[in-house]
Amino acid sequence: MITKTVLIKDTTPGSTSGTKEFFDVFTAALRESKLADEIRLVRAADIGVYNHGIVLKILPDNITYANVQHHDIKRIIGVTLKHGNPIKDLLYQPRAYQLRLVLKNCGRIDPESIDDYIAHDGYRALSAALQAGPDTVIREITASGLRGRGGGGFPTGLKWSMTRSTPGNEKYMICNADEGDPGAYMDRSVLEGDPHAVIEGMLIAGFAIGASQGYFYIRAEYPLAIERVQKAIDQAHAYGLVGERIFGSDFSMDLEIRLGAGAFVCGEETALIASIEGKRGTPSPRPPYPSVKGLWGKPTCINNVETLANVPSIIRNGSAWFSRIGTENSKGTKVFAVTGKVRNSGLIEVPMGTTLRDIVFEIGGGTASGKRFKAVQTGGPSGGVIPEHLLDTPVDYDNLQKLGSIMGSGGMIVMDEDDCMVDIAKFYLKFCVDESCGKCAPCRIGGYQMLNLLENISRGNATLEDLERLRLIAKAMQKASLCGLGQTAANPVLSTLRYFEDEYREHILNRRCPSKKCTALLQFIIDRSRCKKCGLCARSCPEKAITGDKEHGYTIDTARCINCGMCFETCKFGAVERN
Amino acid sequence: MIIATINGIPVHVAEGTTILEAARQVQVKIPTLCHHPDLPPTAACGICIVKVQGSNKMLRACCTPIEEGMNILTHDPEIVEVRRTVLELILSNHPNDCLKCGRNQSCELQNLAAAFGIREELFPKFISGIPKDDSTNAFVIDPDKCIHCGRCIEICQELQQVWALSFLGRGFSSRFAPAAGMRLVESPCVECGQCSSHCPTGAIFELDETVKVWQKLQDPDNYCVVQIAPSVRVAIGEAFGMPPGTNMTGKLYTVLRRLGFKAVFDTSFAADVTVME
Amino acid sequence: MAALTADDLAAIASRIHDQNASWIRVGMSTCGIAAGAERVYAALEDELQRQGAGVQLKKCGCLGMCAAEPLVEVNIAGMPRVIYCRVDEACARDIVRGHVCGGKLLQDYIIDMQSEDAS
Amino acid sequence: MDQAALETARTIIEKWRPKKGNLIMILHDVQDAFGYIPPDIARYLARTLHIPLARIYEVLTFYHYFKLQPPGKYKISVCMGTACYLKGSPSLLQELKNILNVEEGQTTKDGMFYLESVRCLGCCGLSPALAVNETVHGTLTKSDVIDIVSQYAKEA
Repeated sequence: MITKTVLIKDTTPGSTSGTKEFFDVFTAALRESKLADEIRLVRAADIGVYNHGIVLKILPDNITYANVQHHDIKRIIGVTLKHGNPIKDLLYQPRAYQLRLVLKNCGRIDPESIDDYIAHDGYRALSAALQAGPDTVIREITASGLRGRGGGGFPTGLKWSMTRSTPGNEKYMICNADEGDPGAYMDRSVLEGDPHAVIEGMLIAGFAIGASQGYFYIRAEYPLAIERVQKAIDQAHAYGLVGERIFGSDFSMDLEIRLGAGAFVCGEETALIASIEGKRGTPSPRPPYPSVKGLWGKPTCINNVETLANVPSIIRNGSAWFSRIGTENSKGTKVFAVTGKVRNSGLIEVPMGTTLRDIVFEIGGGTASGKRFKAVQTGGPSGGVIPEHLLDTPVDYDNLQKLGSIMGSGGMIVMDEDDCMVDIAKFYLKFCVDESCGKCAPCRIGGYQMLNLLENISRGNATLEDLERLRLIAKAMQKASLCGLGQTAANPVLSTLRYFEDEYREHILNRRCPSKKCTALLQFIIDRSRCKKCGLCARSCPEKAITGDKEHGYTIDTARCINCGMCFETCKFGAVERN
Repeated sequence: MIIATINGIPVHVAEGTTILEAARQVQVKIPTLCHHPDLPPTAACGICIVKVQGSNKMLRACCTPIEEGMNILTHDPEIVEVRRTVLELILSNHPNDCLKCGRNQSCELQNLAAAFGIREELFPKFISGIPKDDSTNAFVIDPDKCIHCGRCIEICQELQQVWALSFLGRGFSSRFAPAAGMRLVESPCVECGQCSSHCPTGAIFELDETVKVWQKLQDPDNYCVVQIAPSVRVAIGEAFGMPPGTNMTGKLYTVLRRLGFKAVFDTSFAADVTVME
Repeated sequence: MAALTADDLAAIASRIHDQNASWIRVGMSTCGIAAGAERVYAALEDELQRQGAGVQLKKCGCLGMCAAEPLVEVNIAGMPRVIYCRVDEACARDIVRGHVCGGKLLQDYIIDMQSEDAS
Repeated sequence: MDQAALETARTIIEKWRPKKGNLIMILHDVQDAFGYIPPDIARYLARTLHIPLARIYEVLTFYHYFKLQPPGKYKISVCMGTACYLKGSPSLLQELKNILNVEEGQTTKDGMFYLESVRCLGCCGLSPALAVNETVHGTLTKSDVIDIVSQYAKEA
C-alpha cells in the first residue's frame, strides 16, 4: 500500500545524470528499509525550483527539501517518510511567485463549455453588475485601480465613465484582440483558454457605458481563438446571456467578431476603428477621442482582452480585494509571455511589483543555455531592453517607463550573451518599418532612415556621427509622429543605445561585433587542429571560397568569403572559427 | 468663445478653431506643408507641431482644436530642431531636380526648404523610382516627388467623388496611383485637374506642350486657331500679379493674336449658340 | 430556450460540481496543438477505450508552460494529481496503462508548478 | 469569371450585406474561398457593393494578410517573432529560399510552395517554428528544413 510519493529532481545547472543517480541510491535505501512498497519514488521533469541542487518534494505532506546530499537519504527515510516529521535544515519553502487571476481558468476548464465556466463562478459578476447598476460598476472598477493591459496603461474606470458621460443612445464596446507584438501571445491564450471570461467582461463594460453592440477585433492569424470565441458567443446567446434582455433585465447587447488582416498599427484605437469600418487602418488625429466620436462617429470604448478578463473577478470580489494586489499605482496582476533564451518559455502571471529577476530566474529558470544573461526586452517594438544591473526593479507601469521601456502588452524576451544589441534594435525597427502605415512623414521616412543607419553599423560602415543622426531622427519620430506606433518606434534603438552604447561603438570604431552576430564583421578561418578534412564546409560554401582536398585539409579564401557563415553552421567538429 | 494664449499673446476664438487658425489670427506663422486651406487637415507631415504647456508631447497645430486656457508655444529651439529634422527626412525622399521641375519656384516644399535654410543633405537619398504615368493628355504623375500629403486623394475621392486616385500599399512603399494596376487613362479620371492644382510639389503636374505649340505656330503650312475656357479670362490675371477677379479678356485676345494665332475662340461662344437655338 | 436567471447559474454549477470523478485533461491551445496535443488526445482516447477505464477525458486551454507542451494533467482517485509534460503518443498510452490502470506514476515526465490562484 | 466563382462571390456578399463596415470581412471570405483575391472578383465586389474599386484596392494593399496572387499548394510561413528570430529563424528562411529557389512572397514555378515570413505564430515555446498551411513544425534546425519540404513534396 503506497502512502507517500517523493518527486526527485537534480536542479544543478548542466546536470544530466544527477537525478537518475540519486533516484537509484534512494531506491536501494528504501529497499533496505523495507519501505519499497509504501513509498513511491518518481523522477520529475521539472519541479519549479532551479539552482538548488537535488530537490525533493514529498506528497501528500507537501514538504520540499533542497540541496539534498546522498548522505541525507537515511535521515529523510527515518524522520520524514516513516514518521512524517520535517527536517529543518533541508526544508525549502518554494515561493509561489505566480498569482493566477486572469489565467485562473486557463488550462483548468473546458473553453468550449459554458457550463464549465458557470461552474467556476462564471456570469455571476454579470448578474451582480446588472443589479448594481452602471454607476456602481464604474465606481468599483475605478476604485480597483485597474489600468489598460494593452500597453497604454490608461485607467479603465476613467475610460468607461468618459464614454458613459458622452450623450448618445448608440454606443459601441470593442475588445481589442489584435495582439501583434512579436513574441507575445497572452491574449491568444486567454481567448483560447477562457473565452467566456472575456465575453463576461465585455458585457459588464457594455452595460456600464451604455452600449448595445460589442465587437471582438481578433487577429486573423488566430484561427483557434476565433473559433472558440464564436462558439462561446453562440453558447452565451443560447443561454440568453448575449442578446435581448439579459438576465431578464432591460439591458440588451449583441456581440460580433471582426477580423484583423495583418496590420500591427490596427492595435492603435483610431486605426482599429477605421479597420472595423472597412477602411485602411491608418490612425487619425485625436481629439476627437473614441469615447466622444468613435466607431461610425458614435461614442466607443476599446479595451484589451486581458483588461476585460480582469473585470468579472473585480466585480465578484470587490475593488478592495483587487487593489490589495500590486503596487501603489499599478494594481492587480500582469500576464507576461516570457520567451527567447529562457529555460521555461511560456505564459506567467505575477502580481505587479514582482522583480524582473524573480521573473527571469525564479520562474523562468534563467537562460536555457546556461550562458550569461544579457538583457530582457519588454514592451515589444515600442519597448526597450533592460540590462542585468536593473533586474531588481519591481515591474509596474511607472518603473518600466523610467527605465526607457514600457509595460506594453506583456512580451518579455530574454537575451543572453550571444545576442547583439545592434541586431536586436535592427530587428524591432525593421518590424516598425514594415508595420508603419505610411501616412505621416516622421514615421514613414524616419524609420527607414534609422534602419539604414543600423544596417551600416552592423556592416562596419558607420561613423560616430551616425549615432547622433540616430538620436536626431528618434527625437523627431517621438515628437512629430501622429500615433503611438511612430512615437515609440525608436524606443528599442534608444534603450539599446542607453545601456549598450559601448557595443555600438565597438561596431563602429573597431568593426567588431562582440556577440559575433553581425556576420559582416566576422572573419571565418578553419582551425587545422580540429579539422577532420571531411570537406563538408567546402561543399556548403556558396561562393566556392573554401579550397583544398581530403588529404591536405581546407582553407578559406578571405578575399572571396562573403561572411555568410554557412561553413560555421555546417562544420560538425567546431573547426570553423569566427572572430 | 475660447480664450487661450499663443506665445504669450491672448487669443479669443470660436470653439472648434484649430491652433493653426488661431495663430494666424494673431499674426503668428506656424510652418505647414500638408495643410491646404480648402481641405480638411490630413495631419500627414508633422511640420506644424507646437508645444502646449503642461504636456511634453508636441501637437499638430493643423488638426488640434484649441482648448480653453491652453498656453501654446510655437517656436523654441527644440520645436525648430524637430521640424527641421522632419523636413530633412522628407527631402531625403525627394529628388533634387528642382531646376527641371514644373513646380520650380511655385513648390511648397522648395519654399519650406528655403525658409529653413537647408544647405546640405543630412541623410542619404532614398527615391522609390516608380515610373511616371503620362498616359493621359492632361497630367504627368511622378510618384518620386510625392510627399504623401494626401491632398490629391482627398480631392479626388471626397470632394470630386471620382475615385481615380488611391493610396496603395503601406509604409515606406506606399504610393498614390489608380487602383488595380491601371494607368491614369484607364482609371475613372475625368481630368478635372483638381489634384494637380492642389499638389504642393511636382508630383502631379499639367502636361506641358508649350514647345509643340511654338513649333506649330512657326509652321507656315498650319492655320493655327486657339480656344480658351471661360474661367481663364479671369484666372490668368493672378499669374501676372493682377488683383484677383481682374477681367483680362481683351489683353488675353491681344496676346494670343500677337503670339501668332490666326483666330481666337472662346468656349462661351458655343454657349451663346446654344441659347440662340 | 428561455433566458437564464441568476438562480439557474447555481443549478448549472452544482450539476457540474457533482462530477468529482477521475479525469484527464489535455492542453489544447495553439501551442499545445502545434506540439502534438491532438495526437496525444487521440492516443489517450483510444487507450482509455481499450483498457475500459472509466475516466473522463477533457480538453482545456493553456496552462502557460509552452516549452513543456503537450501537457496532460491526470487526476485519479487515491493518487497525487500530476501534470505530465512533453507527452507523445507512446507516453500517452503509458499514462493510461501505468498511471490510470496500474497506479504507477511515470518516470521523467512530471512537471510541478508553483503558483497560487486568486479567488 | 466562371459561373461557380460568381456564385461563391454572390453568396459571400449576401451573407455580409446587412452588416455595417463589411468590406474586410467579405475580403476574408473571398480569400478563404479562392486562396487570394482574384482581380475580377474585386471588380465584381465593387460593382455589386457600390464601393469604388479604388477603396477596395486601398484596403487590399494595406493589409498584408490579403494576397493578390494565387498561392502555392503549400504555404510555408516562417515565424519571425522575436523568440524565433533569436533562435535562428532567419537561417530557416534562408535555407528555404535556397531549396525552393524563391524569395519571400513568391510561389515556386511548379505552383507547389509559397514562401512567406510571418509575425508570430504564437508558439514561442517551440521556437524557431514554421507552419506549412495550418500545421506547425517547431524546435527546428536548419537541417530539418529539407526533410519537411521533401515530406510535402512527396505527399503532393
